[in-house]
Amino acid sequence: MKTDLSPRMKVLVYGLMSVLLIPFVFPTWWMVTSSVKPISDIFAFPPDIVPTRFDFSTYGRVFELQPFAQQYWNSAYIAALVTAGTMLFSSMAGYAFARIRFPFANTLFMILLIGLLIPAEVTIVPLFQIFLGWDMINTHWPLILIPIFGAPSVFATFVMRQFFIALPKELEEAARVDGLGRFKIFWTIALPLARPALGAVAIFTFLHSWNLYLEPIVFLSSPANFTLPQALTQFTDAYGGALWNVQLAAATMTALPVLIVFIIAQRQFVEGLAHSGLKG
Amino acid sequence: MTVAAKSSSPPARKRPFWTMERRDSLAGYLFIAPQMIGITVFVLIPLGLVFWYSLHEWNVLAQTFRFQGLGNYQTLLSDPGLPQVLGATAIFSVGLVIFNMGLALLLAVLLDQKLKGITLYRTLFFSPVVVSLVAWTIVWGFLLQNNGGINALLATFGIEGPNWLRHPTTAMISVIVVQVFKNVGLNMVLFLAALQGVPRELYEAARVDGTPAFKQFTRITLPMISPTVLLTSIITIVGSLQVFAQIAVLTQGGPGMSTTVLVYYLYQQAFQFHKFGYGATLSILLFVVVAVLTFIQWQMRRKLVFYEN
Amino acid sequence: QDQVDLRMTIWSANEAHLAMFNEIADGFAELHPGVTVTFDSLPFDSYTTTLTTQIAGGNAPDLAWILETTAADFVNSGALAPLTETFAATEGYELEDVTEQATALWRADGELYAYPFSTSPFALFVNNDLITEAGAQTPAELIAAGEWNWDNAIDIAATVADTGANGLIVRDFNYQIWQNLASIWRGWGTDPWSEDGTTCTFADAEMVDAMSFIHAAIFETGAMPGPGENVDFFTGDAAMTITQISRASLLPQGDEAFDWDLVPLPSGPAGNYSVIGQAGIGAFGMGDNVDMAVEFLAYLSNPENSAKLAQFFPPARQSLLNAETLGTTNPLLSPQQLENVVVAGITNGVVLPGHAGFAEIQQVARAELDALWQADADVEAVLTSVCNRITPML
Amino acid sequence: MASVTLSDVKKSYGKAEVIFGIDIDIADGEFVVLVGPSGCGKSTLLRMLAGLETITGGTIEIGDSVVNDLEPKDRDIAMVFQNYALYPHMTVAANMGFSLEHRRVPRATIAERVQWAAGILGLEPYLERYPRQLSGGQRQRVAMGRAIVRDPKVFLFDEPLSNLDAKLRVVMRGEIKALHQRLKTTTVYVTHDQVEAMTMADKIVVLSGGRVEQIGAPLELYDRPANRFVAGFIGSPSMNFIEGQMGADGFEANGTILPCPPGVPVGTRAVYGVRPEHFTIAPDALTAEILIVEPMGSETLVTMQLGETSMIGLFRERIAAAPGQTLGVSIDPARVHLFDAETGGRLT
Amino acid sequence: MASVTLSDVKKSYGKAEVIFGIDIDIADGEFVVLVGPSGCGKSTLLRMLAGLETITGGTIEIGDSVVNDLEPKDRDIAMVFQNYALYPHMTVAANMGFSLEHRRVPRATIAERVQWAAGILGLEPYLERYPRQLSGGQRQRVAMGRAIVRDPKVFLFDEPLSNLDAKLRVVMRGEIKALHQRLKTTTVYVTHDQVEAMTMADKIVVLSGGRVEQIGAPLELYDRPANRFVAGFIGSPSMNFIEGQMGADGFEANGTILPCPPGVPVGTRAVYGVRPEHFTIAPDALTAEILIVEPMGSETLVTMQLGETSMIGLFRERIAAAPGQTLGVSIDPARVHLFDAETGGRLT
Ligand SMILES: Nc1ncnc2c1ncn2[C@@H]1O[C@H](COP(=O)(O)OP(=O)(O)OP(=O)(O)O)[C@@H](O)[C@H]1O
Ligand SMILES: Nc1ncnc2c1ncn2[C@@H]1O[C@H](COP(=O)(O)OP(=O)(O)OP(=O)(O)O)[C@@H](O)[C@H]1O
Ligand SMILES: [Mg+2]
Ligand SMILES: [Mg+2]
Repeated sequence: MKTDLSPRMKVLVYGLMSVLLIPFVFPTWWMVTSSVKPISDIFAFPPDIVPTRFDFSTYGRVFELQPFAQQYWNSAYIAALVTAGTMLFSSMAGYAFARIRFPFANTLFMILLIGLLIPAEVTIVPLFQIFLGWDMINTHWPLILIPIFGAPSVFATFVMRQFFIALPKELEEAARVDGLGRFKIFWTIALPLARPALGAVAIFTFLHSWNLYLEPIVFLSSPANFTLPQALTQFTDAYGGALWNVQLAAATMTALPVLIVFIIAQRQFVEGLAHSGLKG
Repeated sequence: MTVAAKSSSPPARKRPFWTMERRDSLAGYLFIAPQMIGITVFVLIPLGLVFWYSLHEWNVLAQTFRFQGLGNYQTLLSDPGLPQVLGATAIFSVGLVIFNMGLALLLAVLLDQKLKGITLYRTLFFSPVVVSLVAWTIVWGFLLQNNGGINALLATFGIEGPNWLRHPTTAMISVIVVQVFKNVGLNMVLFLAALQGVPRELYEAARVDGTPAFKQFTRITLPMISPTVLLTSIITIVGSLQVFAQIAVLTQGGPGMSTTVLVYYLYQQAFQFHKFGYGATLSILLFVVVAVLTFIQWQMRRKLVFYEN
Repeated sequence: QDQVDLRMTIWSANEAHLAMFNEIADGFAELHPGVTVTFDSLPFDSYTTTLTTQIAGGNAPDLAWILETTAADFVNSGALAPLTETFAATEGYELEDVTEQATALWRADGELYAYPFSTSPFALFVNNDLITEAGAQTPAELIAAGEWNWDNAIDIAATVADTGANGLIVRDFNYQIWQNLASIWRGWGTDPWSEDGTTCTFADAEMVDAMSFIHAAIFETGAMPGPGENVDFFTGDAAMTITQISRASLLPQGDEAFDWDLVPLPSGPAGNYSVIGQAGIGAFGMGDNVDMAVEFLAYLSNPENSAKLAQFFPPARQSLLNAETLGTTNPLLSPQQLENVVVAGITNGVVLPGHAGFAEIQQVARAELDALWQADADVEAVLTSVCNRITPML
Repeated sequence: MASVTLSDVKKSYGKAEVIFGIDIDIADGEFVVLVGPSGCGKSTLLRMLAGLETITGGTIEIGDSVVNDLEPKDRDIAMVFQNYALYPHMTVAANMGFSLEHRRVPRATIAERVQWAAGILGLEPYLERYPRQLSGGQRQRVAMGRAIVRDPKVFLFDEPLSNLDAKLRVVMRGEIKALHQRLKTTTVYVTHDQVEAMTMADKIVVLSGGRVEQIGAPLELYDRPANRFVAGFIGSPSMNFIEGQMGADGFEANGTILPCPPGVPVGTRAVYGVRPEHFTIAPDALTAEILIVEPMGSETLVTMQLGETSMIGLFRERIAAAPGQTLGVSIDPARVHLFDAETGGRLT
Repeated sequence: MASVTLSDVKKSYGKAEVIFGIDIDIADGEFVVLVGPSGCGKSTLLRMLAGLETITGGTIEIGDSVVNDLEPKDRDIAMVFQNYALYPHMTVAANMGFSLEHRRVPRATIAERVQWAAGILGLEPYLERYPRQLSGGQRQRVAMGRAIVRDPKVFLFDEPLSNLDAKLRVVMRGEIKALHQRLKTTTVYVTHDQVEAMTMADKIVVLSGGRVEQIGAPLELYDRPANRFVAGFIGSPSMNFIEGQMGADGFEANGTILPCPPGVPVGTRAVYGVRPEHFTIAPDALTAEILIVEPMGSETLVTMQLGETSMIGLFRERIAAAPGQTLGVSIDPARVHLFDAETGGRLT
């Protein structure tokens, strides 16, 4: 279907896409513009599409009310660690399931897939007990370890497995003849070639970790340890009411970098998924 | 040089224990070890514990933790709220999957065109995925009010919109739609990738054969990307059974019980009503539902999905 | 003395609150070297979830803020440490200064299990500009005339609503938190269940009358905004709102300011009444440092610190309930308003309805009551079915 | 069936010109093969014929109508793609019937046509199979079946045999040829294999860099290539070329004198061309040093040094000589080609 | 360099037996080609030699040691894969040096060896390129370079030329041959192209269905195929076969009498084999009806009907006759092959 469209079709497609875009873009637009509106304008009805009065002080207040820079760093480094860890362990497991023949491989893979089926709410209490036993409450460890081994990592393993299945077998055999052992083959041949799939996995994992909500709230208690989605809930006035404009400014700052990363990486992302032959 | 095989077999040699196969198997286990250990500790053991809790009467506040065998499961069977909850869950999941997949597919097809600025469109359609859930839901709650933006828009066309979040049907639709708009970008990207994997000669052959565009879509595109459709539908169904925050903010399960889906009900029982044992039982039910649905889909794949190898 | 770290969960993340609490904690630490108190801010929306997870996970905090809706659950569960003895033994505590009325919700069998640090009466904020514009009498005028009752109040709201603005908002009710409607139905002298909590009275005649009154105000006269309509009094869009006085800080200033007033709840068929909302602090009984936690709570709620708390949270102590004390921390309110509304409200106020297992009852009733919020609802039938559903839980 | 006429057909992608004005006349029923090195524009030309690429200049006529702006489906052509482009999710029968489904052909007729095509191509046993269950040659046949069921005016083939192995290629070549003889449909066939071109074509069009080098019957191209490019392209192994100049006794190149036909003035700088199969063994003629001997059963391929040039000779006999020995060879002047040293054009 | 000995080598995948006990002796420095139809086990055999597949029976010796349980890296072999298996993320130099890096060879030595191999293969200008920036032939050369840098005892090639086009295949064939002449490393080469087998091999092993059909020098196989299978497999176009029986005047088949060598008793049922290139035109001999004529320049391929059998003849002359006309052909009895009708074994 990737053929040049006739001019009439082009207009049609652009038109359709632009209309469809409204429900996708309006809330974000509202978020961004409201973050620079005085609070009384935010709920004005009908809403101003373009703000009439600007109040940029909200962005300053974000940093005054919370250790926001610290929280930003927390989110960033946790997401980075989770992404790196997932990429490593999932590609290892994905590689083995795709490429190495060992007894019970299929059974083990099925067991692994259970991880994909469990909502976070279901296991949060036992996990809390486990981490309490390890004395890791109010540390970042749960937020790093659970995603690396939980549902998103299983999805990543699945993607990596699909990718490695499609990778030409001869490359590895050439490497074996060239004198490499399994791990070296994985590390120097398979992994560098898995870049596109790794890219897709990285974006998925990063997004998941970046947006994690339930776990931080349950596991973290001091503001200096908070992550961004959790920090967003903390912008309140003296009576617990939400400081909407400040909260939205923080939300904007939370979303923008990820959006920018997506803009830059989206081709890699789409192609990575295309290459990984993501099939059931 | 003769063709016939030599009759004398070579002298029997003792094979070393670490044969090539065994060494390779060991490597395989070492490779999956981190993930398998992780899954055991962070998924399987917790799941086992949840099952263990479900055999108890556990009131968190009252500190009661009493073994009662299958008592919670009996409660489950006679729970008057449960049929409604399961019904709502089914409607929600089915509606969400259909709408999500349909929209994702439509967007993917549109975004697969060779057009200027298509990257910008892709990014914009994807953007809700990265927007904070809180902000997203607030805006939609605001738009969906009786006197909100959507009805104001409808009014300009002379349509009197329903009170979206206050009627069982429209509340369900609203919750689904808000959820779909937030996350459809992910499926869209998956479909886009799948579409790009369809060999373009197939379309050229179809054009030469005179296949109309719509038929090209239904008869070539859809079957060719059916494995991805299956996979995304599994992921989406599993995901739909886990949707919680949107419902909590938009409808709190109402009106009536119309949007109280299983995971929300579970949350209420465990965390609001402090009935942890029963909550654990509902967790097990949820897990079983997810597993069974996934299993059914997986079984249907042979019929509905086309595989190249 | 050994090093002791006390942890207290709160749902405020406000800097000023934290500063005040830390100041009190520092004061306590001076008296008890080696004791530190940290305050964990949990988001309000998921406060109970998180607190419950921590308790279930075996990591209960030493102290916690407790919502009035869960008060009965916590107090009756045995999870909290008894306070009366320690409080009584604390020098200068003056336990009798804490009113009986205010602690009713936090007692079980006469024993106090949590201290109500915030006791806030429900009252009516009024937008006189909108009302005079609509040509109605203001509540102040009606009070002066001795005619401040619900019929007149709702007429004002209906008159204003006819002009295109909104009438009366029960803040935070949102057709979900139905217990806030107590601020109306208590005027009919009714409650969802009997005093001992065993009989459902939702379907009693007074309740039906009260609910019919509310239903008519919503669907017939439009005096109250309907379900699914979010309107904010404090942006100047409505004539009146029922809320707690602490919301005075939301009143707009400068350009947006309007002529506002704060008046007590109107009288109903059953006469005058007051309603208060509360939040308490409890010490968990299962920790290692229970005694120290209870001691801290005693310190936190002694007269001196109660006065500090009063700048944000209306106190439950009789001695602090006067216009002077409250006036220093609520500069927006006139002494007369404080006296008539706040002091009188807290003194006479009855807390919102509560019950063991309230969360579940609340949800079930909420679901049933959704049927009431339709224009053609049969009030009595709906209330009867509410009773049918919740009676097994009482 | 119809004739096809290309007049001054041009194509550019953006600024890059790819086809520089091509004229080809194809008669009704003719089998025309387009050959040329990779990237010369064969596929592009074929796809323009099919309507899969727009043309930027000139006109294409099929039958009597100009089809420049017609959609592929309205041109009444059928195309066989290099990798067959079979619909992997449809059975063989469905693949073949697919194009008819959209032309409101009754079901019964479709079945009949499919049966007919399957009969011709020996595909009856496979009608219910999926493409993945077929061997390469069978898939190729299905692709042809898909093309013939519709009975189009023109067949277009884009390197249909290049994915097959050598033996199968020979077989399928025969089948396509036979099919054409049977249906007599005008056919345009792209390949870069010159054996295919030679054996199948009524007429060969040699393309290079987006231009036509020569059009003619296969033997015409073999015997009288219009220029050095065609000479080197047609024939396998390729023609040997030596640069030099005309002398009085023959062609002077690197210190050897080679026999050559008359008619070219002495002193002309030229390129001398001789095909490997046009050497014969003759002890008293030219002496060549043997470099490599490759026996192939009935023939022997010898790489040899003649003067300072290395040449390949193809002999119809076994040659026992080993590398390093010498061999006497002769060249029939009548079979020698001379090309202009600069333009590459044919001189004789 | 080393000899290679396979004794009774077997392989089964689960229950499916694929190789049924094969014995091959390869002398030091020999160039052995494995040929056979698709699926006959060529690759499997090669991969067992390499250590990429375990063997289920028998022994493989390289040099003097049994290597059955050795890892590929410990066998000191080098392998060139069908699609080259170049590491796409490494430069040409890195690809070639890669195997040395893992053998603790000093950097300087690696660079030197890579330079040496690149020199031999003419790859110097491309050392810093990535495989995707190379043409097919260049990639093929890099794959060979990767194999030779290590100076292994044995080279293994699995259809290294099958992805190249016809012209390039001829060139690369020459290069591999030259390389072998230069390095004299023992080589096992798999192909299904019998031209490659004929021109390159010192010794050809013909496999079919997991068994050895014949082992011998190329011309030996061409001249005296051990059985019908080998006869049909070696030579292109394939040998023509006719079933019939020995008569008094020659071979009787479908109503024709064909000339045939003596030595087979009259009345024996047999299969008569004659290669297309062993027909000659002789007006007064056998009369064949012409079915298809395919001129290829110096040769002409004619499909003709002899009695009731259709045969292919390859003639060294132009044949002007059209399909339907008749052609007089003769067969030299000395070049005729006779095979047992049942076992397919050679009779003469
Ligand atoms: N979409 C395109 N954009 C730009 N240039 C193109 C495009 N398609 C083809 N070309 C160029 O047009 C020229 C002709 O391409 P074409 O595919 O017709 O070659 P070909 O003769 O079929 O080669 P091959 O034998 O390799 O298939 C090439 O130089 C190619 O790079
Ligand atoms: N992993 C496997 N499991 C089962 N059977 C296999 C496996 N690999 C190969 N075979 C079978 O072994 C036989 C020989 O395969 P092999 O690849 O060696 O053939 P080949 O001679 O190389 O064929 P080709 O010329 O097509 O490459 C085939 O019948 C094949 O189906
Ligand atoms: Mg092409
Ligand atoms: Mg093979």
